[in-house]
Amino acid sequence: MSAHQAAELSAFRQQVRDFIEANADDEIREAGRKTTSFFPPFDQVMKWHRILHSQGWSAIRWPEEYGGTGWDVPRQLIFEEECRRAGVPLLLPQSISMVGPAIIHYGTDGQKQKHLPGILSGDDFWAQGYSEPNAGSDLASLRCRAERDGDHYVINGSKTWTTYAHHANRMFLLVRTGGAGKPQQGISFFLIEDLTDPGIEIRPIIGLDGLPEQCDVFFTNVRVPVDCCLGEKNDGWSVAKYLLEHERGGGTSFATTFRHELALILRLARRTGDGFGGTLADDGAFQDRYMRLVLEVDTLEATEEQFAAMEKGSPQSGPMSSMIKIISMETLQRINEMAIDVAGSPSLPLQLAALTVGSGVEPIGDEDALTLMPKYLNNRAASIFGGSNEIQRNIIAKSLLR
Amino acid sequence: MSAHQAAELSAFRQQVRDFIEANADDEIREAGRKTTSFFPPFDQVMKWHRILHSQGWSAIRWPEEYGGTGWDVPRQLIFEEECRRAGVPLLLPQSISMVGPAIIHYGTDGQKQKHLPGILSGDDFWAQGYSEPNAGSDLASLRCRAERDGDHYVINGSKTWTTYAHHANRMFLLVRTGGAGKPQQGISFFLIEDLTDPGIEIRPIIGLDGLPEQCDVFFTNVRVPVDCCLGEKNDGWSVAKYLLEHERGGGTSFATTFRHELALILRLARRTGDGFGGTLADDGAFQDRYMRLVLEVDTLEATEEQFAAMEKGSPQSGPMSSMIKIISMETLQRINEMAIDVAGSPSLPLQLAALTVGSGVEPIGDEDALTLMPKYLNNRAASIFGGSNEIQRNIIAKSLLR
Amino acid sequence: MSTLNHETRAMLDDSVSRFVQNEYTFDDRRQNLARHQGQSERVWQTFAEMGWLSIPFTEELGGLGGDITDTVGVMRNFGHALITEPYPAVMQAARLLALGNNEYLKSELLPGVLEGRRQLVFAGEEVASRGNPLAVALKAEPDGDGFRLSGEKISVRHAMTASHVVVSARHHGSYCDEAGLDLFVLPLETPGVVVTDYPMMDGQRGANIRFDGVSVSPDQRLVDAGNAGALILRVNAEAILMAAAEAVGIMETLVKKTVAYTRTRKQFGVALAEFQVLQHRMADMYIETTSVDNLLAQTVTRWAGADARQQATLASKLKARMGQANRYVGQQAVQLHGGIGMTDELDIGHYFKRLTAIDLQMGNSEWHRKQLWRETVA
Amino acid sequence: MSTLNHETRAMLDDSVSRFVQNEYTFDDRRQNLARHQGQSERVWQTFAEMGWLSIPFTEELGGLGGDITDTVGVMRNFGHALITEPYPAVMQAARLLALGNNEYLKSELLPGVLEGRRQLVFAGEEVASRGNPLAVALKAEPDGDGFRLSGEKISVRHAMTASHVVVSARHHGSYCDEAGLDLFVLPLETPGVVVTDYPMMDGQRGANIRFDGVSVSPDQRLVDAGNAGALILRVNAEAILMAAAEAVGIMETLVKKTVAYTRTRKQFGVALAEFQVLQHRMADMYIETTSVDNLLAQTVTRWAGADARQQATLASKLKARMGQANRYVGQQAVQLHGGIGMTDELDIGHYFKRLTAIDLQMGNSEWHRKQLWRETVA
Repeated sequence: MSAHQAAELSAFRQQVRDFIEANADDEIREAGRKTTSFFPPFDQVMKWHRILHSQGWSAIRWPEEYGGTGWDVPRQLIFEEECRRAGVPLLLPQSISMVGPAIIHYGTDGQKQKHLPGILSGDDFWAQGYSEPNAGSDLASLRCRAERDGDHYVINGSKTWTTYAHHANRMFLLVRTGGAGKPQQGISFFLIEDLTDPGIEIRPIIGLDGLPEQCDVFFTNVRVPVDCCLGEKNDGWSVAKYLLEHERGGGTSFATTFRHELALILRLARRTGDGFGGTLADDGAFQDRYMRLVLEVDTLEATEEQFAAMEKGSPQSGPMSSMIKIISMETLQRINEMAIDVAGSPSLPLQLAALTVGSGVEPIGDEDALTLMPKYLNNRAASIFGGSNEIQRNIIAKSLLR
Repeated sequence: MSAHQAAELSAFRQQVRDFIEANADDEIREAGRKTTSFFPPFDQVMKWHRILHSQGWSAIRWPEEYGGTGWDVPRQLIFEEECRRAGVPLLLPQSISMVGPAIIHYGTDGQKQKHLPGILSGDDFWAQGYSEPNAGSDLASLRCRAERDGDHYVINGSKTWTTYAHHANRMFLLVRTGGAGKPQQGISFFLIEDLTDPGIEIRPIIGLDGLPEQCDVFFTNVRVPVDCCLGEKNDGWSVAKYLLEHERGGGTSFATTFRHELALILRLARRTGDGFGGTLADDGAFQDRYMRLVLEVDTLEATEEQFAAMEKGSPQSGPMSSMIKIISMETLQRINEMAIDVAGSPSLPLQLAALTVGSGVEPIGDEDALTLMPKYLNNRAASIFGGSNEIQRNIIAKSLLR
Repeated sequence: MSTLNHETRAMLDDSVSRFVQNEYTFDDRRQNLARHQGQSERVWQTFAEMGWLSIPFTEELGGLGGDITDTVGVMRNFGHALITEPYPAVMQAARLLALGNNEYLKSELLPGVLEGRRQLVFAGEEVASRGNPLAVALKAEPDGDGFRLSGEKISVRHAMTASHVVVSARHHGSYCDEAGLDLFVLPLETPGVVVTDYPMMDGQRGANIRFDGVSVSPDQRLVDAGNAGALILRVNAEAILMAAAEAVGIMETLVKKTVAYTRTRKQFGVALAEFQVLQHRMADMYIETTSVDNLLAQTVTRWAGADARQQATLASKLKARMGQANRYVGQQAVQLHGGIGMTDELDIGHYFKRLTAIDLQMGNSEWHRKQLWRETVA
Repeated sequence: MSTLNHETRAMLDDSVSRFVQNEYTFDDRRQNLARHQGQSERVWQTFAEMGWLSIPFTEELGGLGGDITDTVGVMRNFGHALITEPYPAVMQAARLLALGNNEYLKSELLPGVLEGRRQLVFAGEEVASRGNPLAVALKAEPDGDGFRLSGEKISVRHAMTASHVVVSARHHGSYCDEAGLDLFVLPLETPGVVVTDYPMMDGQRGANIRFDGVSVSPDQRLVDAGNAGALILRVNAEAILMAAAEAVGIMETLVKKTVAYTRTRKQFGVALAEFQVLQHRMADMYIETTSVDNLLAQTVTRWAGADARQQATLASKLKARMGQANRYVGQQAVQLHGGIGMTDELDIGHYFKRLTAIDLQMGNSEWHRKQLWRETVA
């Protein structure tokens, strides 16, 4: 890197830092601190989304022509590092990182015009409808169906594990539109504009942490126009696959996020007693476990770098994408597990009120420890959702044995 | 336990200790120290076998009527503890712990009279012929065959992983004597009296440690009398299963043996530099890893105790027997792995001469470290032989799902 | 040492087993937690009537004459049903009282406990103690004839339903010394006792209790001045033993439920139980569960002959080993259930959370391994 | 920093790749070890002729102008074929010479090394050093104009075939200090140098070298008195980088061979590769291998901009992480091959043993994690 480039990046970093400093209010920062899963508190993260949009920064990985920043990879990383440093919430991925890029890639002009502005601005929030009660990691066995009826499809069936559907006004989903052939054929990718349709019922699911984050969504004779289909009819599988790879490769750098979790553990360990009059951080067993996790995050970072530079769709990119899913989610789970071990029994109180942004309720015990138990519990899902880690290992084995 | 019983056991312990002290010569003790797998150096362990026999102690788990000691379980354990303490080699299991009990249980009077005296005295040593080149953990697919020819069977085929066959004069093996039915039917359990038959070829296999311990054994038209069959013809599977459970339940307490390996690690760590001017044993990471293994050995001991008290053939005893195989062998492997980590690069020299009993060759480096690398390498087999740990987990799963 | 005969013990275990199977459904439990702070009056009365509250107390004190190992069967069964009643908490505090030498307090308080009319709890843990019951910073400073207690205890389960709290305090000596510890019993409404009550992540109620210069008299002390260390160690070991039995019960249930679920749930057209990877995972869940169960059985047989230090070591081994098992079995039970295992609706997540809580209280695996190194090796 | 262009590097890697595929079978290797102490004269000459011995030296010294990262492709390929020639050992010693400031010794010794006529080795490790290159107890005591060396080095690979040894010694300062270290070059036949040669468990030759009051002169010193610490650190980091590349090559081969074996070998009537448990095991072997490969790639890109301390940290990360991978991949390759993987006859066991040796030299995972804690966190 030339001195000139370095100076430019450094100026860019300062610009980002200044912007966050000036625009992220206490409520937004509090939401960042009180994020206990992949999904920050809804109202505050959307508020931050709209603020970033006002600066033109809501879609850091989109091309400029679609309203993205057009930043190169170093700038994207700097932006995320500064966001992590300041503790602001990361934008919800469903709209900006998932359906948005899919619409850019597969959408008709009409679909782009209709949907992209609301995604960019944060006026719309999209829910993702993939899983069904009897099709977890096995998307090919989807049963939610759409029947053609004139200029419309009529949808019947249900979706589950639909994050924040109770906050969403739009939804993308996979539905069965064809019958014959392989099970993953005959699936289409639909864009639903209005979730207030009376045929749609949304029921939040209470999670292990005691809060609703996922939802069941039921469709009863819901009529949608035929042009709601993204990509070719019966070829929704391709759209879903594109989106999955985009999400994993082009998404947030997990390593950056995880380093902040590790820093929190270290901070806590330095002021936590070891029950013998010393502190935890001085114990060789703690240090060894901690360094193991640091090394896993280093490995993840290196893997994310390699993957970013890799041609997608190459023979290596498939298994590497599954590998990222496995190592990132297992590393996260191990970090979360170490965190509760460091926090110890003070992490046992269930503090829903203190976790609510703006509640003003003081946490019981160390504030740094407040989110650790909900994270440990919620992130057990990290090896289940998005294609379980068992499925990912099947995929890798298949590619090795091919 | 009453004071009287305790005093008796204590006297017994002293008697054992005195006997070992008086009778185990330097060569035998050296063989104990230079044991690098489940099988001590042959000549010395058989010498010790004969010495124990002279005292009537070669078969501590056999009934008295067959020449065993008739000891109760506490006495068996005391005897083994004292043997471990004195560092004498444990007797080879093939004769005393495997074929011997099988003959006692299934043998005809003629078979008992013919075989048991030589097993007890150590004049005979038996090799075990189960595995074949294309049937590792899958005994049901055995192909070594015996065809009836008048009063004889004619054996053709081969066996592999036959420990110490090059030292053995007798051999027990599984051969296919029937054709139809399930694959594990039609197998018989043969007792071969004479391995010098010209149709038998024994080829030692060099192992990872550079030494021969296992052998291939080839049979070409080997004639054996029909009464060499132990148990019913075509029912060798039952004999093998009986023997397996006997071996695991009634055999040596692994926990006792493993504690000595752990003690060796600790001793070594206390005098090994940590590369920063301290010693390894003072490092919390070492301590944590060490205690994990101590706890695994404690668990193994508790499990061995439960299994000993359990009725064999009950619904619990099958999976518990597989569990003992898994946890004992994986614990051993983890102990061996920790041992080379503690020894570090000084464990790298290949010291075949120093490992040879009676060679008088001084080891390079710490004498306690001499056997650690061969043990690490050899005991990788512990999760492969005797029904791989994968097979054992299949067995447990099958019983859970039944 | 227990004077219960084999038949009595078998009968007790059998009665608990029938109770949890027939009278305590998962819905009962949910109602219990939602409406009664996890304690149904009816259920607690049943405990008293069945004699379960009397097990580890001498006949002289109105008990059945058993010892703490006789509660193992009860706790295992409670684990099966994920009972939320404060049985182990109340037993722990009552054992402190029973094994102390303050006869007046015994006669005053114990009968009510055994009859189910009264609950006591023990406040031992502190924010920096991490499972070491001797790591007591709460001070007992001389004040006239008596003492003033200052400091804070955390994770006191079921404090809000108890009448009295037993609290450990440092009379003299340095942090972590066995010598110099006292135990006091005081009504929870004593002035200066500030209880912060909260729900815990496993559904039960917990509290932090601050003592703001609370006056106590020597009559409220359970053992002679500064000599409570051995008693604290011993009853802490007993609490760990009870927790281990509960954990084994929970793990047994998780193995059973996971096996059952994978047989019915299909993916890619086949039952989950057909996948070898999941089969091995369940085999390992069985191995972990059975490991702790076997260690528990061994511990029980060795308990009677052991002194307080030895019991503490036995308990540390159990706690250290079971922590690993709890984590593995709990996590894999959720993993094999998939998304549904992540919900509040299904029982699996509740078993998982309870195991997690058991892990973190009274010292996690790492702490107990360190403790074992210090006690048995260093 | 390397001045090699992309094409030259690609050409070099390609030439090594063709060599190991076409001219170095596993049988060649076996013969090589049995008859030539692991070094065939012909093979070593090929290394020289192909320019591989010249890669990380400036053109001024007769080299190709690359740096150590340019040997990564060579080492990876050497890992594929399990080459036993002393390439990394000789490069390490020669790099010490080349980066020192003793111009006379450079001109005297380096040309022979680059031309394959001469080998040097580095004696750095000691019985208590465990991977810390600064943990030097071997003493250099002033003696007239020069010094007397006393102490012992261990695990010096290929000492018997080298003409000279580079040895690290403590001139002043305390054990583990970076300041106060010297490097001396001396012929192995110098009086008082006692070499105990032995085969190692990976088939290569190693030696312990005792220095019994060996006289050396200041002319034999590579850098100014007491200032060799940074150079030792740097070249130690380079040796770890080379070892990591070899390890990745070995692991890639083990993954490939294990996949191939499980496709052909049948048990219970089906290919081993059909068992999901073994499939996942191979997926994990791939993940571990690729993890180290990715970390290696990242390390290579960060190498040029880093100073000696930073390179040491990069190397420690690599060594710590690869130790875990080496163990897992090596052990599982043997496990999935079953009994045949335990034999001297099959190549699998030899790959496994070489990985084991790489782990234990230059500090194992645990040591490097501790080192990283001290350097980057504490």
